[in-house]
Amino acid sequence: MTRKSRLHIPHPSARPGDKPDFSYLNLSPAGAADKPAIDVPTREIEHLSLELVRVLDDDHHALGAWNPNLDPEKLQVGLRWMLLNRVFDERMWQIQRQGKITFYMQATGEEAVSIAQGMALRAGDMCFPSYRNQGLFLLRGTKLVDMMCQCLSNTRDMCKGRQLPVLYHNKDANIFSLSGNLATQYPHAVGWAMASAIKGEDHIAASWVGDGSTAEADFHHAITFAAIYQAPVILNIVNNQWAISTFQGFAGGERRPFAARGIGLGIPGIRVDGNDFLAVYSATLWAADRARRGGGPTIIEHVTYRGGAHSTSDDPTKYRPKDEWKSFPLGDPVERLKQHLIVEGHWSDEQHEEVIDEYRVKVLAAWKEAQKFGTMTEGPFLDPSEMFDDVYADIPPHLEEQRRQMLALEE
Amino acid sequence: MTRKSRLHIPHPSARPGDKPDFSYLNLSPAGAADKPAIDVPTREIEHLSLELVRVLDDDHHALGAWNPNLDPEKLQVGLRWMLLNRVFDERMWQIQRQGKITFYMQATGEEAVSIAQGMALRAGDMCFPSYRNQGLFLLRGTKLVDMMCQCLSNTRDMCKGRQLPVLYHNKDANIFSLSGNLATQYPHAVGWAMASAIKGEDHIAASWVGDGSTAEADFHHAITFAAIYQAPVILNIVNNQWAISTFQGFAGGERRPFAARGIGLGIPGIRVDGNDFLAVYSATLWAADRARRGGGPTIIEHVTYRGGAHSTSDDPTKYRPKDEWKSFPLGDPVERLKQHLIVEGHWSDEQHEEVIDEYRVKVLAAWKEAQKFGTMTEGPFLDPSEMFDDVYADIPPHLEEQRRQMLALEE
Amino acid sequence: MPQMNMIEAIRSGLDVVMTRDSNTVILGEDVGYFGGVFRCTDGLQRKFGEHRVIDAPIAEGGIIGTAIGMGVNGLRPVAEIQFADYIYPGFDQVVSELGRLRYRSGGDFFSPVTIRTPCGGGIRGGQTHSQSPEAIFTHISGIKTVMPSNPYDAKGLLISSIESDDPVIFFEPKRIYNGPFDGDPDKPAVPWTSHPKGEVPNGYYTVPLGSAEIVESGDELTIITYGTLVHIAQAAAALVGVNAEIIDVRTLAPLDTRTLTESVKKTGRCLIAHEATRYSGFGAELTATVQEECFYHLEAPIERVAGWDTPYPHAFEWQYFPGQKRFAAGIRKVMEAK
Amino acid sequence: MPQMNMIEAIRSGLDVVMTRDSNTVILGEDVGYFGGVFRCTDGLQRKFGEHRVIDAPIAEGGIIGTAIGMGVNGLRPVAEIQFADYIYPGFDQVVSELGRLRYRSGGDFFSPVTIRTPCGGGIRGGQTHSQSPEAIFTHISGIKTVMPSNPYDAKGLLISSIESDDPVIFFEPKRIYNGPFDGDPDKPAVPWTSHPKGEVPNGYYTVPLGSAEIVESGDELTIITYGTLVHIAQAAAALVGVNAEIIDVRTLAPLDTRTLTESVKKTGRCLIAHEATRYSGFGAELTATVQEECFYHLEAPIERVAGWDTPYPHAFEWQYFPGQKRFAAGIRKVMEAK
Ligand SMILES: Cc1ncc(C[n+]2csc(CCOP(=O)(O)OP(=O)(O)O)c2C)c(N)n1
Ligand SMILES: Cc1ncc(C[n+]2csc(CCOP(=O)(O)OP(=O)(O)O)c2C)c(N)n1
Ligand SMILES: [Mg+2]
Ligand SMILES: [Mg+2]
Repeated sequence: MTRKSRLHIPHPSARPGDKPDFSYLNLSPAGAADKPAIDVPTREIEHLSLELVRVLDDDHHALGAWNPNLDPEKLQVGLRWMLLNRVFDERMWQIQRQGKITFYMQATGEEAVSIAQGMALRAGDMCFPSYRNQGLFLLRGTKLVDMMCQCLSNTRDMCKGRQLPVLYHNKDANIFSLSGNLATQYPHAVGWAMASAIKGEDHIAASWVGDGSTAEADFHHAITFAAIYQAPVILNIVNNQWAISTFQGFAGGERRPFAARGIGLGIPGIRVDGNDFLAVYSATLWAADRARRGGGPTIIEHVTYRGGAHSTSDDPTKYRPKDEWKSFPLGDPVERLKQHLIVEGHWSDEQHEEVIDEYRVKVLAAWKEAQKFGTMTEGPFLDPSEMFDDVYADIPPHLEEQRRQMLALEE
Repeated sequence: MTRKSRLHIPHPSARPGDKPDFSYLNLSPAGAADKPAIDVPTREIEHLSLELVRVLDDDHHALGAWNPNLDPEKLQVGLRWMLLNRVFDERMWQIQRQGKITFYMQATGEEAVSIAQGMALRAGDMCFPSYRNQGLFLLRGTKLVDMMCQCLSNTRDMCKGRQLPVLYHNKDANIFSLSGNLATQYPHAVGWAMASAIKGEDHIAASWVGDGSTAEADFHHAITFAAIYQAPVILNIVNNQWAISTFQGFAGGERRPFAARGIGLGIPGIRVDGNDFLAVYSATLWAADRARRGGGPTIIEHVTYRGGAHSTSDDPTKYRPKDEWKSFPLGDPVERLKQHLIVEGHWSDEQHEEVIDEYRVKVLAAWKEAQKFGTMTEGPFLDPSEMFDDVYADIPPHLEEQRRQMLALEE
Repeated sequence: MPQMNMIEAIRSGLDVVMTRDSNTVILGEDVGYFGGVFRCTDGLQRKFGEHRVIDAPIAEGGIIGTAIGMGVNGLRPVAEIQFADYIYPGFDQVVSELGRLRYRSGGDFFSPVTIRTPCGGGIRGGQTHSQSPEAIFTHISGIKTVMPSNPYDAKGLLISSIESDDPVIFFEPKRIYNGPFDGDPDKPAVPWTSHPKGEVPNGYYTVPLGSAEIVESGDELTIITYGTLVHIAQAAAALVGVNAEIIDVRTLAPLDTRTLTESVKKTGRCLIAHEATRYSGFGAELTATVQEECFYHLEAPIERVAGWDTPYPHAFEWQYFPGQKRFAAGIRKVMEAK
Repeated sequence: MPQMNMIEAIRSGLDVVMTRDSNTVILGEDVGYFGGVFRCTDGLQRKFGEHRVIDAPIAEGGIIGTAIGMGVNGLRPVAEIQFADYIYPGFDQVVSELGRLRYRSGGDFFSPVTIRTPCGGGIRGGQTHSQSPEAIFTHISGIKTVMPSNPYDAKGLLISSIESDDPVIFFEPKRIYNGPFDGDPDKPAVPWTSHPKGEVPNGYYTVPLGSAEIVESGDELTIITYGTLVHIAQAAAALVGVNAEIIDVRTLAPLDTRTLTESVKKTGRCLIAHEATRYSGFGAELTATVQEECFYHLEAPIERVAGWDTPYPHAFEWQYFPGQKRFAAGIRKVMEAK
């Protein structure tokens, strides 16, 4: 084509073979962002969408107004959950690679989002997760073996064999059913929160989408309804810099942080260091308090990095530098909380390794246990006639008939 | 229900029987807003989305940096087009009331948007209008009789009888085909502009939606794509305060102006006095220049008021004060340009009345002419077998067959 | 017995459920203060408050998406989509979420949303205010699709739909909101007061989902249809002078197959009709089902009478609409076959 | 003759058109730098530049909406929707805009968008990576719906689709991207190299839209199907040992009715099959059409073999999929009838 195109095409700062370059990230130093009262008018706190709320500094000390001043015990609990999340992901990844489950997705590098937020929310608050929130499921008491059984689509699978691995749910723990369709859960969270408000309850809802998913229509529906009805909801955008092969610039992240997406509707946004457990916890608590007291929705952008491949179907070396994560200026959330605890004298490398070992054993034991309920190749198997259940509350005649036909064939 | 709802329900400032109250509008005085250069970074011009660009002051003088300093002749041309728009609408409304067309929609009170913007754009720029942009069609040379024939669905109807009245198009004049579905044209405009950029041309696109329509998904798609690819497009939001029965607060207008909807994506927004011909013209020229020089998209919010009913199917006295328009602080765009020209010594009440009379005659003559091409009750009639044309480029066999069947029945 | 038109019957149904179950909420464009562009929710906001009858922004996807979330939180949302032609922006939420939630969560979650929406032509609404997209929804497992043809059924089916724990798409043929319609737009409008199904109890009653109704018994021909065309069928059968059994499908999915097939087995001839575009319309499924079950009883090919495979044109509304003439031609064709 | 799998054939088709017509542009999620999650556009951005092979944000509605605008401005956009399961957020733009534009503007405007999207199951994708929503699109007037079953047709039909001034929804059955598939997932994968339709010319050629193909001639039974199931049909017919005429529909709308009906008139028996959910699936339209045209030639009810009326379950993929066994049972039923 001879004509000269003027179309702007976003370019990531580095492609395979290039030196990683995160200079595009606008970083504030730890402790720099002010912490407004929850009832300050939105206009006065817009700047929080452009700065970066950080608590942990480069020397692993906690500072500033956003320091939630958590007990060391609580921080240790948080670290442990993050470690479990990571160990679980590692094992499940291997298991997929061995062909024992069909698919898997890790949260590696993003564990603080689920764990710190989960700890800051109350048990009655309803979560509408994305597929990288397995930490939330763990934290809220979903058994390892139950998550594994879901991934195995076996006889103990909570989804009765109907969903791709990782598309969990946990009704008792107030975690919604994961969809394979991106961002659809966002308006659900807003609707749930509206219902909570209608009923005069003080439960709030929280939902998560990735940077790439913000381009979907449901993102717009959610923020619009949340703003109009001042729904008590926290709308999280986990900006891990990448969708699949496209970087966050292809979701409109080149000019403004995602945290700013709601300011045109009067929704405050907080841009937070997503790898800083303390900052994430603190921002969540602030937004939750605000929502609970009738202050309406908050958008939280978590600046983080997708440490692993998009999924087991993906090979990231095709589109980004192999070692990009190592250069990510906000580091690794597990490592940062560990160092903070060590610096404060509440943790040690030995303890850390011990916990990892303990979790490896625990996860392996769970895997052994899970397989008892069936694998892809070995029984017990789910009864295929269950395929016709739960399409409707009661089975209609045509599905009864189809079930009959299927069973006749199976014989 | 005994439980106490905390859901925020937006309330308009006045309902039928109440005194109109526009104190919610945040008005800047004429001349107050600064006019940045077109290449100033978006962040530095965000405030334009919160202020109000006005040129005409209460004494009908033009002032400030946004004054486009148009020749009086050009202003007279603009006034004439606005008058034609209004006279046309008045007549067509009556015609619908007489049962001679099935439906009609007026632009009463919003004429400056189409006329001033149409004059500020170039002929090669492509327009993706809403149903209140009949002024654009007139200005770009669509004959009155052609517009009337569309409303009559008669033998000269550009839509061949297929569309509801007012859903015009004019390919030669670079005006896209109107859809009955709200906001769908917004991404079309962005795609068209992207194509223009790909081809290296300097034509830009412009589109219009109402305040209510900004809640639709396509609004989000359009601003997202426009921001990412820096498409040369002007995205207008005509905030006439009302959708059908719901005021602009039900589209999220309570906390922030619609002009601010893009700032989270780095799209500058200009909030303009939509009833100030000079301000609208000037803002449009600014945005068009910016787009043409590679500066990307601009959102323009036109603050105006829907002077009439939503459509001929609507009765606004059911949901808003009867005389609300009279209290609208930004007045009537026709009256304001008229007074400006009079104050400047380039117009008179007599001239004004003369033009109106002239247009009434002209519109009536066009109506007489249009009816020759058929009315709802009298021929000539369109050939119903044309119903099967243009579904596809060529008629496929099954539609040939259906056409045959239909003709057999008609006999 | 009170006389109601279809709008009043729908409003009465909403009123009854809202009164019985304080978890029932209504949301949609212009449904609140104004009472809906077709007045179906008129007066309900005044009665139940603006936190239960909620005006919504113009975002059909958002309306359905948030309604799902409300349903998950224990409410029973009734969403109105102003015209069926405008349901498509919410289509993903219907297919991927509303229809799938119970299944994918192994029965743990569900959301009992009812979506009401006026459909069909005959009001000179042009191609964006006249569509009948029901066939599309019948292909989506996990949702139920309903279309009443008269006030009595409208109220009874609507109450069943709202009370159902399954999601329901409830199509309201707007041409017959105010009165039954025999297909002749030039005749003076007939009110529901003159029709037995215009008698509607004030209180609670239901018409069960999944059951068709034999509107007229006959033995020469079975006419299977629904919505506005039930009335055209009656007029056309009278015109031709055929003793037709006319069946109103009422619930399109899941289908009351037995009522349909028993009739066709009896009459040996079948005509299937709807206003929607013919190609891949719901008539295709009805035809396929009937021929599968009744093949050996059929004396003639099953005939379909439907809208043409074009958009609904403003000027040619009555050429597009499958009126008495086209219907009668279809009847003659089936009757004359072999 | 070069050997290509379906991915390579599609890529070759895109390459050929991009080379011949500089107005052709590609856009979609991950289609550019990366070359598509199924690699169909691999290398094309390097060859044609990032202004013609454009990575898009994750917004199917935006992709289709902007593609329409590009088409109006003289480009010929080929949009990729990553999985057919994700086309629904763009459904409104397809129905209300893409399918209506030419009609509503009296022929003055049109937008020649082609939407490519992988469909179907058999890759253990669960209920959100396995759907076959083609029936829905066949009900929308103004668009054409295509589904190839082999590399040769895929390239030829794709070129025709892109060159067509009508909008086309082009479904790619992903299970047969890499090789034909007889329905047995436990057998080693068969590559396209072993199949005559894996021979694909490098250059330009077309397979016309609107024409079905007789894949195997026979006189005992007509099997009408498309996509992956063409191959299952062949295997099942061989298994049962019936001399079946197997027809690959290829273009679902508009339909090549004559090829279908002539065959059924010849054989007197007909089985119709697709992977999609049965109820209101495209098989319903095929059944209705065939019975209308061939009623007097039919010796047995037309039988439908299809996916069950449930979502596509991850664990029961092969019980859901209409494989050889179910297909063979269908064939036996038709053959044994009467
Ligand atoms: C509606 C829809 N479109 C496309 C996809 C395919 N897809 C799955 S994940 C993904 C990338 C999402 O990126 P992001 O939102 O940033 O989340 P992350 O994976 O980084 O957590 C895509 C395109 C999908 N699942 N749903
Ligand atoms: C997708 C869609 N939903 C609903 C409607 C019905 N409708 C037509 S105009 C209108 C109000 C639009 O308000 P606004 O966008 O403010 O435009 P205005 O009429 O004030 O110019 C509504 C709800 C529609 N035409 N399309
Ligand atoms: Mg991401
Ligand atoms: Mg408005």
